[in-house]
Amino acid sequence: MTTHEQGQAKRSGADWLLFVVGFVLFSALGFWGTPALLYAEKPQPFQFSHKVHMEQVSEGCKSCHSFREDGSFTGIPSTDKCKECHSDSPQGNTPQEKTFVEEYLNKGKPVDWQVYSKQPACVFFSHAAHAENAGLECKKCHGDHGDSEKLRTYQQNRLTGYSRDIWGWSILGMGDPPKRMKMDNCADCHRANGVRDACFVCHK
Amino acid sequence: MSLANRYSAGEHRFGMVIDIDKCTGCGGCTVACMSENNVGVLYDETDKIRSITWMRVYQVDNGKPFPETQVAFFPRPCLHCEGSHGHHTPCVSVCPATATDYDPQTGIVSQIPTRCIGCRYCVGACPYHARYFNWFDTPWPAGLERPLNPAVAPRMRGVVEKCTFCYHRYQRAKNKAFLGGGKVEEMDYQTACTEACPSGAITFGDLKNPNHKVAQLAQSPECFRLLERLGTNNKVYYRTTREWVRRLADNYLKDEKPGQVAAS
Amino acid sequence: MLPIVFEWHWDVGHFVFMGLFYLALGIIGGGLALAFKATMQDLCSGKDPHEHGHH
Amino acid sequence: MNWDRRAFVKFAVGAVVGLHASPLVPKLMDDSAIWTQNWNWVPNPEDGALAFANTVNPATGTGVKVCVIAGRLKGERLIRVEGNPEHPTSKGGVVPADASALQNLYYDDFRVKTPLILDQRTGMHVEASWEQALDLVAGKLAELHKAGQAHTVAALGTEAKTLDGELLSRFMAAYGSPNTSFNVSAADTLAMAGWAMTGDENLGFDLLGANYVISFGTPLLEGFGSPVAVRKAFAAWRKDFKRTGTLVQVEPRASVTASQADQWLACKPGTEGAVALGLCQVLIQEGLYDRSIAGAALGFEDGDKGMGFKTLLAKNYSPGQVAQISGVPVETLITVAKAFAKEPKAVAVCGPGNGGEPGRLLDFMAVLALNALKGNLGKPGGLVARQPLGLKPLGEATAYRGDKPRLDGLGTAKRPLGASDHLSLAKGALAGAPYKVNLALVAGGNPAYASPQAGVVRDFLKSVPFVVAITPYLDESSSMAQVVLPCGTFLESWGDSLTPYGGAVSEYGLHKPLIKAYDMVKSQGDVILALAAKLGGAVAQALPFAGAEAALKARTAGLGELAKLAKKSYVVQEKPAYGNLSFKTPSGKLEFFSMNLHNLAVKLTGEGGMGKVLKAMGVTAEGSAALMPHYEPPAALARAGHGRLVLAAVSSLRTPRGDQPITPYMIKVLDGDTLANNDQLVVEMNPQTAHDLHLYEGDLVKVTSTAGSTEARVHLFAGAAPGMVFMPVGLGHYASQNAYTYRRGGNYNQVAEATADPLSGLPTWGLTPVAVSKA
Amino acid sequence: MDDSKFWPQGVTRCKPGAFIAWMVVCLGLLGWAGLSAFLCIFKGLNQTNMNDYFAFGVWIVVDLAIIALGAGAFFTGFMTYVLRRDELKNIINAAVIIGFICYSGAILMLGIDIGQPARGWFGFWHANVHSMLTEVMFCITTYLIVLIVEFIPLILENRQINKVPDLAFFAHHLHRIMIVFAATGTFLSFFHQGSLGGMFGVLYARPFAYRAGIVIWPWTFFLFILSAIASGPSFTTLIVMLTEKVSGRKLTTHKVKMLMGKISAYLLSFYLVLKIADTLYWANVTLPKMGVTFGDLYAGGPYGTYLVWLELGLFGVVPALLLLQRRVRESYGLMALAMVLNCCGAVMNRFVFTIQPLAIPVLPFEKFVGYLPSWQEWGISAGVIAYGLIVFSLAYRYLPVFPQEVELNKG
Repeated sequence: MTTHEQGQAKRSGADWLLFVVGFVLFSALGFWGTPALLYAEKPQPFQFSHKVHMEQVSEGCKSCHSFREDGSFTGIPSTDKCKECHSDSPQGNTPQEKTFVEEYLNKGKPVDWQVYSKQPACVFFSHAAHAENAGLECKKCHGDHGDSEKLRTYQQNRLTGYSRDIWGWSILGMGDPPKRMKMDNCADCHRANGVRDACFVCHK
Repeated sequence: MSLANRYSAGEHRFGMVIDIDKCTGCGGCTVACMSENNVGVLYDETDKIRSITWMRVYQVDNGKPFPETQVAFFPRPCLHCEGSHGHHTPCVSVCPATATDYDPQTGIVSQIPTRCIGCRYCVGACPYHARYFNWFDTPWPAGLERPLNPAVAPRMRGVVEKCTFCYHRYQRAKNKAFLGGGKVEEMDYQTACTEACPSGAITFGDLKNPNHKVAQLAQSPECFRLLERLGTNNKVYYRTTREWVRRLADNYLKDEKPGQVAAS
Repeated sequence: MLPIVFEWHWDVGHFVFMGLFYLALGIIGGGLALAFKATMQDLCSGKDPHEHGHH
Repeated sequence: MNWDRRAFVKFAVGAVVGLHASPLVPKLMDDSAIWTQNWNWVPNPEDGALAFANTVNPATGTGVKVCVIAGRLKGERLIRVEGNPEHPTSKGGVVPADASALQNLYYDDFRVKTPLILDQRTGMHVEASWEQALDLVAGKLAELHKAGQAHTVAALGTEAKTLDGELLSRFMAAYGSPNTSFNVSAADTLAMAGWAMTGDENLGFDLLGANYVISFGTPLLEGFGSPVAVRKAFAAWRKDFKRTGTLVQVEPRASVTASQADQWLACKPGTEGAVALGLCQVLIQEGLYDRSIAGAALGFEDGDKGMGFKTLLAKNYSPGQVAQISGVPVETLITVAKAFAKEPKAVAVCGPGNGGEPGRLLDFMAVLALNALKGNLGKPGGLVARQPLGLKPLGEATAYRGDKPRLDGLGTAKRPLGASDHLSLAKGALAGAPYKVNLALVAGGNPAYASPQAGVVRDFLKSVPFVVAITPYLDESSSMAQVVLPCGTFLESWGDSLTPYGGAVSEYGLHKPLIKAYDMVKSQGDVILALAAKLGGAVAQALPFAGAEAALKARTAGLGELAKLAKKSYVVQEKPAYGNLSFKTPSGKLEFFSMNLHNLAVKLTGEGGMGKVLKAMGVTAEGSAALMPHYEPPAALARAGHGRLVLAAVSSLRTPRGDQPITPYMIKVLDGDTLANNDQLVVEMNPQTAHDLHLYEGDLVKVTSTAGSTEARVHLFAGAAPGMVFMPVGLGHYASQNAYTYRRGGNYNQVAEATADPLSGLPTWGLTPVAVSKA
Repeated sequence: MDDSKFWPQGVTRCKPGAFIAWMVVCLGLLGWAGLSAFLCIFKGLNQTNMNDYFAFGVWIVVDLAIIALGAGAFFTGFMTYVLRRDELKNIINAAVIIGFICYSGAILMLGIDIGQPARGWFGFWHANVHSMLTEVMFCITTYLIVLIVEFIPLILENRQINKVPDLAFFAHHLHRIMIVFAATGTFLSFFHQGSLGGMFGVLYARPFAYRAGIVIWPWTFFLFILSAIASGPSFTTLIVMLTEKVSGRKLTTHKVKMLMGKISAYLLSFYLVLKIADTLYWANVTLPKMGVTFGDLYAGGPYGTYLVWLELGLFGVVPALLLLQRRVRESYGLMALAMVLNCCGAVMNRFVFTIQPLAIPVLPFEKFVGYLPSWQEWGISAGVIAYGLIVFSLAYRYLPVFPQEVELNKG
């Protein structure tokens, strides 16, 4: 065995270290870059305090996010709904309210909110089944959104157009609502509670 | 075998009875279905083997010369087979991606286009041609997207779709029941084709509920199912008094008579 | 494919099917790892790669 | 450690493995899959609150519920048309034209969204404001009026008795032109037959009450009256798997009606009337007829006017003779007649032909005679007279007061009876005698495509220097217009509809704007009224309404509050007005020999010239028979034979009737035996007939008549009568902006030849001699 | 340009110019496939002539056919490493490469065949374990990994690559445990060949395809395995023969080929006995229960009974009888002919099971529709063949595929 060959063989073992360096560096890059590059931040039209509103109403979330007679859920209230309390001049003195009243309420224009929990078209979610029939609290899935003082940053997946809340804030896709709202989360709760799990239960 | 025993355990088995002697082939059911379920129109719809019609009305004739010729119509939705042991429909068992399943509670065969990978194995497996592949992106020229029904998600190209017995209507009925505390009654959940049929040829309801009309009608000896002998054990019953129509509903050997052979 | 996926059921079908699948993957992975480990050993021991002769 | 190639390779491998150990790959895989689930070219309809609004589809007479969804961001839109189970006659259920109505409402490219004015230089329509467009039209009208040329303005409407029709008629009369024409329909023929024999112009068939129905050549299940309402009767005869009613169909093709009927009498083309007379004769010879009314009717027995109906039947329409004429076996005629007589609630039905043609008056009279002999006049399950609903007139009667003759010759000795029609108007105008048309106002319809012998009407419109079209659609007629004024479909405008053909109860349907799909679109009535206001003077005085809504309010004043009525959308009488018919005939009783017809002929020519007048009207029978129900062989048949086939229409609810544009969904549900691959029209032929012509399934042929020709693929259908060729209707739009319906198949109306029906003078286009040759 | 230092030790290859010209031809075909794939992926499968009646088209036929013919890899591997038939080591490399080509080609093709390629992984992630297709997907993917592992040492044995000690060691150690991979591969192949048959045999609502069976496996499951292992060795041998003819060099001894022929002969005979029994049972027992007769299904037109005679006779019994005879196997030409017939039989069988069950209407009132592939479909199919030619040509040129080559071409 020549020295040359010996040196080569020894060196081979040593520079596997470089492999490790490459591995660590790039997996870190992957962990950081995946959310940073994939998600765009989208501004809400103006700030909104759920907390302030909750203090004003008597029936909690349902005061504004109500059911229709046919059992369907209204979701984001219409500007008309806001009109039930807001008059054409601001009640408080925040600039947000001023914007709302002037730009939306008085013009009768709907507010194009970015909806954190918006599910895709193929999902059928029945608020009646969950909130009425099963008696779940809104918090169960929406967390303390109803007590928040301001709207947090809305992140939108550049590729899919989904809210970051769907995949979840953990880039590894872990966690439970409100931190994550994928199908598995629905299924976990359904199975834990013995709710049937055929496709059409939640899909349309 | 009694009607209810044909199917596996489970609260409901939604099904239909279609009276062929009442069907006039007007196409009202097909169009109502398309409008309800956001089935679009391609610019060339004469290519029938690539055209999507969840509720397809087949015209058949008795093959006799003038003036003994007669035509009849077989309206064909998805027949929501159950197959053997409770869920073995021709299509559900073959889907590799679980994009279709058999709901043990309602007996409805689902199809989830967003899960579908477009392998078309189920299309080949279904002898009724009830499953349709989206060969094209459906065009929605300006304005025509406005009548789309939000209760049904429009499909993209490259996936399979089919009749769902208007399952979203069941969902809506249940929503109402949840809020009102009642139950979903027979008339609360009716498919779009059933409602649309001007001659009332289609009856829809729960085959397991003896109070539902469909369960009563389906008991009639004049009722039969398409390709019953293959053992698809489906839930759409047809009815006719005409022997030649009945003979067209299944394959028979020369000396066999409809109604006298068992499912294999 | 994994027990965390919605379609997973703890039934015979999954047990047999996925069991065999993971077994196969395990064998392939194990084999590769074994070969890799032996390679590293040979490298560190400074053997001549061609002394095994032709296969 | 050297940074050489091998080191770099190891680093790179580490990097690749490291990147794969991060969530990047699975995340991108998942997201790209989700991306395919949300392609932005796949629409995602907005959810919202659902509500339903009632209305009536005037094209089908179906009472419908329209589903309106109110989205938070995008506002209201209509998403579905369903049947209205509360509507007393249609009772829920829809036909394709109803269920796909939204496609005509919402198809942007096909809709007229703003007034359009033709740019003479470019030959293209340019968008204009209402002011501009109305000024232009009103200016032109005022100019012609001033020049004494008011009568050279022609108006082509759709239905005379609707609000839109009445407004148009009043407008034209007040403006000073006699030339207003409307679509012809079988209702005109039935009214004439009733007028001739019982004195009732509003006869209907109590299908729902009947349990034995013989339908003579009319597509009872494919386009008769309100198709949904007819199906409700049909369904009642087949309720719960039991056959409680019998349907007998007389026609030369194994149509849907013929197949679903309990019995099909396959007759030779155009001989349905003879079959009816044959059945009459069996009733009489078997003594099974009603003696109290029919037996006592004027002209039943021989009398001073000559031979009576009884003798006529015995002489010319014995079962043997009728079997000879029609090809229906004697025994069949006898059994059917006996069954018809035996059933307590039996009715014979006549109606529009398969091509939508108004039917033949003599056939209708024969059917009326059969009902009379059956003794079902005014009885449940029989022939009934509808009671008027009490609509108020829009003002004092206005009629044309000038001295100019009508271009269609209506009311002259040439055409004493009859209703107006576009074809006669067009023919008259094209002949230029006695004058030409300077301005044509097409209101609501599409006569260039839909009128009988559409080619003639198209040529006529081409010859008119100034055409104004009031229409929702960019179709054949509006493409020829100098000014196009947008009006709404029934879903977005005020208007009304009347009892569908043959209805046993009086119906009134009202439609209101349910949605504002396009900002500038108005109700048709609004447009006419706005034009009237612009013109001022007598025209404005005759039409003193602020808009269509106000006019409707006046019209329905007797029916209750408009808002309530509009919400309900219909007024329908509960049940038919049973009891005998009015018999407001000159003799005060049923007349087999029609004194009304007799008197009219006498008035025009004096007793002596009557024969000549009748000859001119196409009646070949002599003596008293000429004014009694009798059989005249269709003129078209005389020219058939010698290698020529007889062209007839196939009607279907998958194709629209009349002016209604076919929708994309309707095109989609057409089978390969209507529209073949590559959008080719399909014609049906009996295999034997095709064989004789050396034609095979799928052959491309040219079907040529004196009126026009079209290419089609041959489909062999054993149920088609030999010697005939059957063509679907409602296809072949050639100038529409509708990408789904443009050049789909050929237009039956371009090939079918319209001839004047004996006695009624109405154009009829059910049978046409054609040459079929390989293309 | 001289690439001779990359050639295997002690052999010569054709001039670079000729090789490049050959590659250009193959790349041309690949370009056609590339264009077709682009159209199919970006415009959708409307570019094909498939439709709702022919849900599967020529692609699936080619897929099934090449997977069957690629079965030479696993069965030769099984014989070589597990059953220790050492003489087969002289052909095992070729078998592995052909297997690799067939499987990777099939998977590439399937990627285009599905309507939503970006969701292809759903079949794994959201697997429905009751579907035969799931089994196929899992097995062929896993087996492809095995084939890659089997192919890697051969690549590493390239004269230049082998100079790197890490890689040389790695190749050596992989070789040492090849029996493990071969056994795993055998297991996987066995199942997916079977599942491919099962895919059609389980279609109980398609009388033409449906077969009775045991437990969850219809008879086609076993028949497909047998027909694959009967034709696979023939196909491998044919490719070797073809390479010999093209290169003008002897690559293996005739004895090796004869052994392959013998394996084919016995397996094919065994297969045919079962296949004929199955066909008879199906025609006389299974079909009448469904109200259908054998004659109904071969009612004429393009799908007449001649297909049966071709598949089982000319492409079945004839090659079986030929290959069974030593005299035939001894003749280079006759053996090649018999092997060609044998491979045709496998392809034909796959065609008959893929296209014909879909072509024959089951509803009595359904119409018979025709299907001819579009140029895009032919393009992809041709592309897979071009891909195979390229890979095999490169492997032959640069890798020591045939251990006997140096010996046999001395002097």
